[in-house]
Amino acid sequence: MLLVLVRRLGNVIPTLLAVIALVFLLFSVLPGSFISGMNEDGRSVIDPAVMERMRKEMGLDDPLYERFAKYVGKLATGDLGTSFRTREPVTKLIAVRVWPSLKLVFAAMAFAILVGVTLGFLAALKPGSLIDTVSMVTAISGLSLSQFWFGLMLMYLFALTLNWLPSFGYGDGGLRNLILPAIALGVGPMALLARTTRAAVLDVLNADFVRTARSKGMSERLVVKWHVLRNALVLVVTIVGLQFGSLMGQAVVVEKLFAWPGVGSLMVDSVFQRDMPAVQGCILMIVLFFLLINTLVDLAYVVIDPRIRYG
Amino acid sequence: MRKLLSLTAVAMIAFGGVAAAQETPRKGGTIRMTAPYAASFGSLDPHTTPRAQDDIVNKALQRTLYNWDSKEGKLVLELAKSVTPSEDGLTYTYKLRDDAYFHNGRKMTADDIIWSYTRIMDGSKGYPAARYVRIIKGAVDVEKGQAKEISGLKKIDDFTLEMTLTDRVDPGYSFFVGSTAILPKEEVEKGNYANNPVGLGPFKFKEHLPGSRVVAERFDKFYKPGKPYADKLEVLIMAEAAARDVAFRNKEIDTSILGPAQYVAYREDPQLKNGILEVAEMFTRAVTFNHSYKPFADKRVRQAINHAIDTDLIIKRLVKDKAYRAVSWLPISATAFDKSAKPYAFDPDKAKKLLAEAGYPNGFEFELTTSQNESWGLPIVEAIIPMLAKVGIKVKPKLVEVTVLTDIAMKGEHQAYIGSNLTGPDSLTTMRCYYSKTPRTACNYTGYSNPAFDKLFEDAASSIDPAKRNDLLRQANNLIYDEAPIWFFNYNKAVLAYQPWIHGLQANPTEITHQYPEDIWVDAKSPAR
Amino acid sequence: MKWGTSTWVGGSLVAIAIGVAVFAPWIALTDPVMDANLMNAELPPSWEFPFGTDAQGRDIYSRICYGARISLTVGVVSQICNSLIGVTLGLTAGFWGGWWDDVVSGLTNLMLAIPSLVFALAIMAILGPGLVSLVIALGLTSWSYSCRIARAQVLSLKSQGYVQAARILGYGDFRIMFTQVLPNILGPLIVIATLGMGGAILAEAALSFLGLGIRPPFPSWGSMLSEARDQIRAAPWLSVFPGLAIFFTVLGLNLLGDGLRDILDPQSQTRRA
Amino acid sequence: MTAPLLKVDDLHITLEGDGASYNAVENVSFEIGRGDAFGLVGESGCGKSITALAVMGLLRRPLGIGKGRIVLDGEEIQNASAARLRELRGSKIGMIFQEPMTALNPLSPVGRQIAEMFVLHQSASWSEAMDRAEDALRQVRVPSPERRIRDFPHQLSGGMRQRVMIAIALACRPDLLIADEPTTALDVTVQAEIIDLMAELCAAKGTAILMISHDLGLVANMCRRVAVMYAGRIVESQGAEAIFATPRHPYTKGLVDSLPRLGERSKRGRQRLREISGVVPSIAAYPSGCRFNPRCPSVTDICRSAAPDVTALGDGLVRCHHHE
Repeated sequence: MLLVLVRRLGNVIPTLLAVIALVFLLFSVLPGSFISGMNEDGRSVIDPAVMERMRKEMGLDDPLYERFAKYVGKLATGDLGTSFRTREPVTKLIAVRVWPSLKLVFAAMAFAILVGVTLGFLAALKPGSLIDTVSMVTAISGLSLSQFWFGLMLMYLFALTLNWLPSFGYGDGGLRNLILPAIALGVGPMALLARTTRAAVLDVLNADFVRTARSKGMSERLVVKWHVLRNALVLVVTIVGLQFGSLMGQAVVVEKLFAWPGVGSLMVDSVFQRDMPAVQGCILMIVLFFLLINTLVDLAYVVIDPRIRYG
Repeated sequence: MRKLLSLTAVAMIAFGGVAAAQETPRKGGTIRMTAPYAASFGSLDPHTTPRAQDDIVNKALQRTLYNWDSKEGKLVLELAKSVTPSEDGLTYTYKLRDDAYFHNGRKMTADDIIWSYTRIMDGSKGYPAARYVRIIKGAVDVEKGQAKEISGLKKIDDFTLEMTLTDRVDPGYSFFVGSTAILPKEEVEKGNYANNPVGLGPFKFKEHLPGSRVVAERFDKFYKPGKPYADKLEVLIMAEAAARDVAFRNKEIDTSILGPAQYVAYREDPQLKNGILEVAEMFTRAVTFNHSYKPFADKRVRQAINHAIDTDLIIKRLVKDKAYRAVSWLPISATAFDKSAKPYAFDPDKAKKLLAEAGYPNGFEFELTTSQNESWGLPIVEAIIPMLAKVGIKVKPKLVEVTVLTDIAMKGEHQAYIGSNLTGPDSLTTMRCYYSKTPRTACNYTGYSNPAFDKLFEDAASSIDPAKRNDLLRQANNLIYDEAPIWFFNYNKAVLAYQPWIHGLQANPTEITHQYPEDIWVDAKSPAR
Repeated sequence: MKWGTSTWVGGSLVAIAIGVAVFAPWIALTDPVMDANLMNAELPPSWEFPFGTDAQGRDIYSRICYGARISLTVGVVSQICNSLIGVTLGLTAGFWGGWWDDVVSGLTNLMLAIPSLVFALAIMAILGPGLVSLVIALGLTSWSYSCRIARAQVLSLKSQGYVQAARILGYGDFRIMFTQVLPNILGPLIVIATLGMGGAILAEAALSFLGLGIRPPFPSWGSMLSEARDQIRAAPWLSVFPGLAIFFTVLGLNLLGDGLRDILDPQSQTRRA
Repeated sequence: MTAPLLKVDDLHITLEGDGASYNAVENVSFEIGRGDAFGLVGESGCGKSITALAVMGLLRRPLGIGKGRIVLDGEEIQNASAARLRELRGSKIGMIFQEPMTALNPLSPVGRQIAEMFVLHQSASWSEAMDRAEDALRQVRVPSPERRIRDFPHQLSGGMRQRVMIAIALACRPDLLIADEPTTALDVTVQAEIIDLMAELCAAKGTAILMISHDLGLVANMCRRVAVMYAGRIVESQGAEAIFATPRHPYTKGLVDSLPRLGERSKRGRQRLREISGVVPSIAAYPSGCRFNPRCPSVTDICRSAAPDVTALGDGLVRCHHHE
């Protein structure tokens, strides 16, 4: 277990460093001034003299390598820099967004796993049946939908027409506000999981050991329960991990649409306001989440699959 | 005394209510406003932010020395009871309110104003509001670090303040801006002000969920008796128009800002059409010609373009009537606006004639820099292209980010660009954009220079008599319209939709989302908890 | 679903989209940019304007025809970029190994760790909206799959001694890569690219929604859909038709990708991602 | 002679595909007595494995029983209900598969996989079943079974895994053990051990064996009777001794000739082992007439036009126009 963790960390840290360097480089070549004359609403104008002073104050005129060294040095102490926009530490800006983001991501993933894996299973147990066709058509349609479009449709249907759920916002942070954005975000992974699960279960159902299980005189239900489930799970977990990890980043569209106060919406907002430290911070947060989830998935493998421990 | 005051207030409310007897403001309830311009608030420390979005909250939590009275269309004193300008128009003596309390219970005094303005001038912080305070004598010295105190601000007593200016301007135009709010020193110095703002406003801060909302509660010691009416105020962030539409129809928010498409839909809806507030904002949308690009140096070419574009059609069809046709540089709400002004007629033949006279019988080609803004960006350009093509002018659109548009304009790298220009509330500042001594980096993006205009402008700037100044500005404004340094497109019509249970909204031409929440009340039909 | 069905249905949908794109000038009724006539703004579908008109009075049907060119260009070009980058890196990494392999696998991890939408968003923010920036943003951000496949194939051929044999025959490295290795991974690559195209078209729509997609003069489906989102109720045809165009094209690409996978890459049942 | 344990009579197995239906196995009949050992031999693809699966009731679409009877211990099972078949599997018939690597669930400890048998068929509790699994492991001579029951398949060698398979198959003392190429994937040295173990245990428990293999030598060693299958049909059936001594069918002759025989090596000198040329035809492309005719050294015209009938020959039978 520990070995896997150590090996994994040996992988994570260089990746993280590379991301930091890449993001820093990308945003250092950003054209146009970082705080421009016009705001997102195209209104108030900032004094050029103020801009000049702020550039100096923030050390933006220093050479690139110096700035990078400074940035990494600060990062090491957990300091993501100061937001151009609010003059607050970026860590603080992001910290308040993490919890809503996690909530949304977990809810979306729960939806995706619940619906996707179930659909995939049902489809695989009766390949070629009506339920198989319906599940797979659902899945492939889910993969072909534009996310914001789907979200908007959910809003119209469940908020406006049926009046079951609030259409937007964080509310009191309860489940009611969470449902629609979670479904909108989860539909993509749901579709992928349905397809992966189906393929995985079919794979397992054709495996020799399932034939062995049948030759033991086991009912199909027990065959699935004792032998198929866990083996299919191993195959599904990889996809769950990859999807899960990238979900915080995928959430930008849904968060913007539903006015959900997550990391993604902070990032889009910061992009438009040229708030470089905040954007960098958000990307790092998203990457960190990805790496964390994938480390967890690796550990999960150790639990699920005995071959990993020794192999 | 206090009792007497409130009695008067009650009497006034009663009088005001004569016209609509049922409209006795209800106490209590929750106001749910929307912040439509971005997916978050920048900061709740008003000094650090120049954004319209943030001022929506500031209007509830904070107060400035002046306010804009939308009914009268002029600046009024807010934190002072009276003001006396000196003979030379440079020194103003304010009698401050003695009943204004910060949310921490302390009474505001002249010291708070001095401290707040001095903080804004902290050169090391580069507060965006510094440009407004710079009109006070000695403020720039503080900014440069050469002085600790602004010499032009003098405390006579706790409730008397003397302000000396560098130039003869109306300080109201500076000190009604939200980012010049008066803050309590002791709260700011605690170091966590942006997360726990304490102000003078009618509502006191309760909660900020970044990216989602700000919640504020009624402040009982607010200085306007009987106000605010509502117990609670929520400002909900909703940057996505389509989602806002759903939320508004679903009665989850009380106000919403409408884009052109929704404006049409709401106007046609039998229920929603009763809840629409419209105002001509102080923004003039225009294509700004760069007069150093040769064809545009000729007035006839510029006029020809104004004749060649069917502006009314664009406004009607494309902007969906969500704009007022521009008939001058100054907006409708400006006092120097000439109400008899006539727009350029749509007349392609005349345009062709003017072009021929100017030496371009076969037209010419120019590059039009534009952003993607739906009201003053690419869609408008796309509509112009075929119209100008008919008189032989070929337009090549060049798309840039909104944020770099001004950079380009300042550097004069454009041949022409389309944008939205702030043209108020101070008409003198607005007209300065065509003064030949104004550099391109300030706002003379056309590079315009005309001695006749300069004369009018200088006279207006130096006249003390408001009526005379107004008259001169009107002449200057009309001259500019005839000179056509730009294509006059429209003044924005800001449209705010509101639910039937919301009352007391103002049609604020400086920014329609900036409401005075102490005047707003919700009746019992509101579904808000 | 049988592979045959999905290949046929998907292939037909994609063929229609390609046909529309290629023959746009002939099947479109009007010019998608210049034929703006504000007198005709926002008309519902009719005989004259089969899909209605937009805010500028342009025929939506014609814009969708031309939009097919842009959306498919985005899909095809970005996937060609991704394949080229991925294959080149994967082949060379597997082939030469050593530090270069470490660098490439580091890069692959990097690309996997940054969700491609986030990466594309950052690139679009820097380059500004437009077709070229979009193709760059989408073409640089999802090559990790093709890279992995190429690398794995090289390693497996290496272990089987092919590479050694080819070297003994005096073949150069690149000759071996392109004549021995590439043909073996063409199948999976085509599958990945096909599915990736659908992803790219959807990403274009998402970026348009965020305000960082393609902007006219020429219409892309994503920007048409995104711009019409305020008017779903008032003028549904503005969004319905671009929405359907995206849906069916992406659906077609996904189905085709699935079908091709069964034909070209049969052993990868569980690699469905 | 008492009634046989298993009687397969005129079995046809059909394969549905691409709108057509083929007979993958045709006209197969054989009998196995109690405690008897019967061998089924042929190259891969000749239909021997699916015959075994048919007996187990494990044929899955697109394969299915076309016609014929399978009688186990007096009970016709070709049309038995799924539930009845499940009862029979494991308790009356056990089966060992070729690939011990994949025939065991990689994620489940081997002890548990044995114990399942007791839980399924003898309603044992799990703890009881685990104890008995340990015993079963001991019986198949797995060293230190108390530790091994917790091991996962990947921790065992191929031979050990096959022992586990035998333990599973014989756990409930079935009347019949079907061994489908039980040693093919194993090292030669291990093969003999496994075969001996199987023979020994079956003898001890009175279990009959249906041995399926491509290796005529192996089968002949272990079984009393042997049937040779080719392209879905039984082409010859005889006693084990006789089939070596007097193979009647050219295919059987080919098989016999391809075996290395220690005693005859010197006689044949350095002559290479003979192989049968050509490959087994695919189900969809069975030739007309005798299905062996394209590969047969003594083919004549009749072989191409008419399918040969079964000819009874003393103790056995043969399906050839030119049997000797």
